[in-house]
Amino acid sequence: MQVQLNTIHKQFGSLVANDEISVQFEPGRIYGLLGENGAGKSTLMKILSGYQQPDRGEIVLNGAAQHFASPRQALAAGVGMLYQEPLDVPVFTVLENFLLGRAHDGERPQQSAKALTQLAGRYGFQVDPHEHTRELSMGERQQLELLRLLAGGAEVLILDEPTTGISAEQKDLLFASMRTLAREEGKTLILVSHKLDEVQELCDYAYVLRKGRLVGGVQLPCPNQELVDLMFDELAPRPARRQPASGDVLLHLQHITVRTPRLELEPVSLQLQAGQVLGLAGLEGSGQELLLRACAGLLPLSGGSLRLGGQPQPDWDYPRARQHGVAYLAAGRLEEGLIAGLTLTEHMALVSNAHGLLVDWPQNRQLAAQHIATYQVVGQPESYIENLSGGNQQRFLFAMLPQNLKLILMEHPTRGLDIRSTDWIWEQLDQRRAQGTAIIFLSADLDEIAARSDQIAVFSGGRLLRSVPAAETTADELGHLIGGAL
Amino acid sequence: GGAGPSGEGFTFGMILVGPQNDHGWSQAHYEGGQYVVENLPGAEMIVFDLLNPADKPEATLEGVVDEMVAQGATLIFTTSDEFEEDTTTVAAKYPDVVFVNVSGDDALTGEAPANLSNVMGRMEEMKAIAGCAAALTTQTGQLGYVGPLINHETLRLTASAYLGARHCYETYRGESGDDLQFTVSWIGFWFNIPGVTSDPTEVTTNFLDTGVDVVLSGIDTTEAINVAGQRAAAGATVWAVPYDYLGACDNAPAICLGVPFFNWGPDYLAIAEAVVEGNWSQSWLWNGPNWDDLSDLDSTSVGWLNGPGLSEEAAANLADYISKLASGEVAVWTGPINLQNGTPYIAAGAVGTDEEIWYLPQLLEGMQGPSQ
Amino acid sequence: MSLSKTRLERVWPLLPGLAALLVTTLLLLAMGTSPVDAYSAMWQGAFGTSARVYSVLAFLVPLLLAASGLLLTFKAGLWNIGIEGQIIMGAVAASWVALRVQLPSGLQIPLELLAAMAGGALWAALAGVLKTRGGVHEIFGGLALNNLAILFTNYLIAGPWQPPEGGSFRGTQPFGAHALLPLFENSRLSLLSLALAIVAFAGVALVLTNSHWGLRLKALGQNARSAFLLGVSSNREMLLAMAVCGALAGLGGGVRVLSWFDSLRQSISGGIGYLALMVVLLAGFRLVLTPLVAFFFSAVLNGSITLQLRTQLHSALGDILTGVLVLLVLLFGNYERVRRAFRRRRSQADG
Amino acid sequence: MDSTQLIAIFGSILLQSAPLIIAVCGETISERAGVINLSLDGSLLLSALAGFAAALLTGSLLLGFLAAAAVGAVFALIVAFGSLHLRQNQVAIGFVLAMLGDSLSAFLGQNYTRLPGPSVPAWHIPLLKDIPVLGPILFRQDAVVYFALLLVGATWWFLFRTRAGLELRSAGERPEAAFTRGVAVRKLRYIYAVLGGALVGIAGAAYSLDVKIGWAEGHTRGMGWIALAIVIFGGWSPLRGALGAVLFGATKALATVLQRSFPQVALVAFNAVPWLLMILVLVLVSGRLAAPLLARAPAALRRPLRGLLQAAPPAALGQPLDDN
Ligand SMILES: Nc1ncnc2c1ncn2[C@@H]1O[C@H](COP(=O)(O)OP(=O)(O)OP(=O)(O)O)[C@@H](O)[C@H]1O
Ligand SMILES: Nc1ncnc2c1ncn2[C@@H]1O[C@H](COP(=O)(O)OP(=O)(O)OP(=O)(O)O)[C@@H](O)[C@H]1O
Ligand SMILES: [Mg+2]
Ligand SMILES: [Mg+2]
Repeated sequence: MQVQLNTIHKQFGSLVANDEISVQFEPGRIYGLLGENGAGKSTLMKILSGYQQPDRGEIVLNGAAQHFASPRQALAAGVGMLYQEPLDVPVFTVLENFLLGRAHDGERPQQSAKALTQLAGRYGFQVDPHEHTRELSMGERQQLELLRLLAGGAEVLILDEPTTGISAEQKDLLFASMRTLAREEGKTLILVSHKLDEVQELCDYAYVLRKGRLVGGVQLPCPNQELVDLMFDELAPRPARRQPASGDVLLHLQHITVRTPRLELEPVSLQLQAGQVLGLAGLEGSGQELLLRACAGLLPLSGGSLRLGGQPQPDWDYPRARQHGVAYLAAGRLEEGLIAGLTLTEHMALVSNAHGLLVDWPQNRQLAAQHIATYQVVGQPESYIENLSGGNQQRFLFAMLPQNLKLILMEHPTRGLDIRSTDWIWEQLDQRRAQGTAIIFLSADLDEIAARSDQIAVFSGGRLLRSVPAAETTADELGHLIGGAL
Repeated sequence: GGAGPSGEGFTFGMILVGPQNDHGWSQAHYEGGQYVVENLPGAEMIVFDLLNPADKPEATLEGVVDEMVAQGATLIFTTSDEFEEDTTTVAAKYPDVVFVNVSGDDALTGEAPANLSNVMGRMEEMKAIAGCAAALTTQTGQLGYVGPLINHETLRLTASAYLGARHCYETYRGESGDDLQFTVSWIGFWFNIPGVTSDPTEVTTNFLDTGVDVVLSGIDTTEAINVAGQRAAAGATVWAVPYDYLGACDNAPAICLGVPFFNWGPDYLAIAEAVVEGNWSQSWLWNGPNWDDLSDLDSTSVGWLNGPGLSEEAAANLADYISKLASGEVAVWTGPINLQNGTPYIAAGAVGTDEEIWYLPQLLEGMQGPSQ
Repeated sequence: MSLSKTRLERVWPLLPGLAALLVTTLLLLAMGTSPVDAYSAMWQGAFGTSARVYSVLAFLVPLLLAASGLLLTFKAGLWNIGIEGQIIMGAVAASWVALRVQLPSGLQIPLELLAAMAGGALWAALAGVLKTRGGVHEIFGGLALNNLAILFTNYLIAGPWQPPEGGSFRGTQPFGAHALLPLFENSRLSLLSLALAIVAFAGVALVLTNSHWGLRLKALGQNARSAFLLGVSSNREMLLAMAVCGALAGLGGGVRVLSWFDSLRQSISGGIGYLALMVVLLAGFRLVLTPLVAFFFSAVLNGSITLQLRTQLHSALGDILTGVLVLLVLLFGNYERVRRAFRRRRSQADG
Repeated sequence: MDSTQLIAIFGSILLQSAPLIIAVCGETISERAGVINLSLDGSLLLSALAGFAAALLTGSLLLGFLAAAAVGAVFALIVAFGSLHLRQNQVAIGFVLAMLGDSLSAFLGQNYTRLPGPSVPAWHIPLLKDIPVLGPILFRQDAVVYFALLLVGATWWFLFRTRAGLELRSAGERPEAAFTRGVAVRKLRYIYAVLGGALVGIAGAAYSLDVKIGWAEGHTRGMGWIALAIVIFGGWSPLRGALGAVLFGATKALATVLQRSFPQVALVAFNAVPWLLMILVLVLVSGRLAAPLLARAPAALRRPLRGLLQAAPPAALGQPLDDN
């Protein structure tokens, strides 16, 4: 199906997210959509898929102008979108998720289940209709969504950053099916991604957005630098990574186990030196989160022992961890870390000095202003934190970290951030590392793990599969490991 | 009293603890007040109901009286023992206004200022009649009594009902009084307060589920007769005796054996007339029924009205019992009477004194249910 | 969007008040009562004489104390419905001292007030612990504790604390004069308690605007998880907020038994706690508005006594007026949201 | 106590639980769709009054129930409108409505206090009523009880076995997902909140026309809050919720029996039972206690125990819709 977007315009308040964008997508081809954070990629795709309505402009499918009031209408017209975080209902079974919103004409659930398994088989996916969706891996949930869209008659498929958090096998499977869909079934595919390599590998053509405008289209493959030049005004060269400092043993885990209702972490033993970076790789829900949270004192150890700086820590909990110079940064910034409804100054006051009775507002305001300057945050001391962009929120989170930390624990430190912000954050971390701060982080981005860690621990099914020096492995190899292959 | 004085320009206040239409205690007072209005042409009544901290935390007796006096009231009825102390206080504040507190005893003990009287109806014998009617009717020999809270008044009224029941069970049915089961369940207050008291609907239901076929109500409201009426409509053979409001039988006439009631009108009218005529003087009234006609609303202070549910035979026996009570041939509180714990209370052949009856410390031997 | 407010926008906050007035006026007309008479009776009842004004102020004291406490718990994101029980337990604790301790007034009264605060704080902490340790939402824990507090009072006044002449269920015997708060001009108003309420409110205002603790509560209320990760000990702060709120409510309960009444009565609070919740909701959690709204509520309720006496209308009318007002303000008080809601309605196909 | 008495007691427990069961089903439906209707206590009171007054005035029980349902529906509609259109806090609106329903019922009900009025007639089902034990308990009741029992089954079936139920639950679990699949989330939330409210209204009339016939100020006060707690205890399932309602009724009946058997125990102790029970049960089903308990339970017991103890509320319960 041929898709034409004509002078699409969308504004949020005074912010122009899409500025008169006109693009065209041809059937049988795979398109990349690129741009830095906030460039307007998702907005454009949400408009195409009926999730949002444009202020101006039109959508033309196979020559016919369309108006979508809802995603349902878009799908009926043949446009389906796969969101980064699969938009399914976790407590439902696979079949229920498949049924929800599916036109049925009196089809019985058993028949639907059969249709689902058949369709899955066509693309090499395996699904159990009666499993609970929350038990599935991110990749499997994505497959399910894809099947649902196909069953709904999608001719145009949009995938918004689909490869975060899935294993190499699943990624290969996904790309293979995308190629089948385009080449053999003549569908139109659009891939939104920050990963240039993936776009190069898969796509035929790339559109690049910057600050709400379409700044160009490029036939692929092409040199990466060409894309980067289009995406950013200018990009500082990636700083060289400093050598790992070999310090004393900071953190020593001996046979620690963690038990949650959903998953048990089998005994893990690890050592981490001051200044060292440990990357945790694994599919979502493989146990690496449990390890990280246990280190932060957010989950109780159900066995084993934890030593920090040689000291055994029998009653390890989060307040204690903070006292010992351990910081924890969760993935969801506004859910776990920042507080919507509080200004930057209030955040400063909250973390700066909890001892005195009364708050010294002028002083905290000044402190906030200082941090804003140092960390290049776009915002004012009086800004409410939720009004900052994601990248700036992340910067401010870093700004609030105390000095002289022993250990920083992070979940997805750069998830959703563009290359520029990502580089900036790792630069900050590098400086901390040079001062002897050790880092443990987990990420769904295996390139990031391979590139930034000194040591990598790979998890699968609640087990520490392997711990390897980063120099001895590659992202590709990790991708296969996290799928469970030894 | 058409021949009585004129009430032109006379205003009196009526302060009620519950709603004026509760089909119980408060409504009986309210209607007593209306009786005054009807019989004292031109008299005006100002009513304030639901004066209790739960319903009106912002209201106080004093504030209400202030306003009533400001509106010209020269006589004020405070119709609950809850108001006893506050009435004494405001009576001192307004010496020119006459206060009548219902069921208090300050006028008797001398704590009251000169402008304060007490009134109460002598309900004990009426309760005995109620008990008698129940005993004459029961087929299972099991009576259930839905009691309010435990105090001297409720203990003696409940015990009176039991004594009447036992007497009639033996005298007219020829059964042994020991075979009569009389169970008391206290709900915790004069009426149902959801979440705080036991629910009288559930208490009654439970009675009827466990073999009781006549329920007597000791509370201000009509749940017992409602439930019994519902059961009867569904085919069960059960009866009820409500309490303290004349019209209570209306809720389920077919199974109502009768109702012991307060009739405040005549007493209130007498007081109002005395105030209007300027010859009122302090008194402590504990008025009994008009034994000649227990349901003559112009004369009796307390009374008994047969209900449609009472069989002819039972009615005849009950009439006999009433006439014997009236003549003094039979006294409700005739010994031997033992307390629930077995302690002898009134010796064989003796008749309980007013004081013994008034200050009954616990239920009686033969009655089941808590005394404390 | 223009910066200058439209005329509609400027008068908007007054509209719910007018609408509530309209609703009650219609009710009055339906009952066949002249609204003018009714409202003037209410005004007279609240402000007609100095005695009335004292009564309004006396009733205001526990209401303002409770509302001040609620500002703290609401800030921490807690629905402290248990405030009613906290008032009651404050009254119980004060009564305990009043009945069992014999000291000169200068010591007795402070001891009673402290006990009242402790009683309320304890009961609130119980709801807090049920939440933090037991996972019971404070609405349900609080509600259950309210009823338990009422039952406990009933047990005391019908049982161990019954007056010597026997339990009438009305209350305990009156406390000695030395145990009661000194009253102002024969009213039920204790100036000391009024001063305490004002100080309490000012303290709460200071805490909320300028203290670290207030900031922590705000953080907790906005996002407990983030606050915890930023080092706010959520359980401890929650408990503390509950306890302080309970202490203020308990103090209100103490004032009830030591000045409004002179003994512990059943239903000693009679819904003042729920009323305080309404006050804070109507004030929209705003500091400045809270005492004003509390005063307004107290005036309306006191006025409705006279309303009932003059017109023989049910005094629930006052509750209805306040209830409708709070509801309308909650629903329509925010001009922006209303405007957006109705605009969205027009533009959106999806129901 | 002999067996016929026991059977009679069980029958009464079922009757007395019927309004709670109906209200719990209504609220479960509403909350499953994502709307907390906290107004239950006031809504039950006002609908109890409306049901009684309408039946008394018209002489028609059916009209009584309809009037009550309308009152409950209007309350729910206000909650829904306030939260879905005006994006205000559901809990706050519900709380104010709970208070308002109480005072409105007191005001409007003045002239109906304790009047004798119509009540739902008993209706024994032929044949079934003669089944030993079960017959008298289940089938010698009246239309309200049968309605409650059928409602439990129907609600469960609707929620978990139909596509409409699937859409309902999706609106309460993940409205964004539902929206992308064409579920009209806002409309569904309106519909089911109002439907749930109407059922609550019917529960109110079930009190005033059957279980506690008549009207008096504060007639059903407290039952709304109990119903809300039972919805939690029921883990947002009508079956478990109904079980909770019956257990609650049974405990109260037990307290009534025990009060008579143990006269020396203070009366308040028995009246405290429902509230203590409420706390206990909520502690038991809360994650804080249930999770560690489950973790320690033997593996074989874990699944059934989890079914009984654990209850996650619908994930989007009480949250406003995020419509761009
Ligand atoms: N619902 C909304 N309300 C207000 N602003 C919005 C909304 N959605 C997006 N924006 C803003 O519009 C701009 C474009 O956002 P969009 O999500 O399209 O960017 P993007 O290119 O997908 O970025 P990313 O790479 O971070 O996903 C951003 O500045 C964003 O903050
Ligand atoms: N917002 C939250 N999110 C997740 N977990 C929390 C949160 N708040 C508290 N907890 C958990 O509850 C436990 C106790 O929290 P917190 O430290 O606030 O309580 P505390 O009063 O300090 O407790 P204690 O006195 O027992 O140390 C912690 O172990 C923490 O994991
Ligand atoms: Mg995006
Ligand atoms: Mg009131």
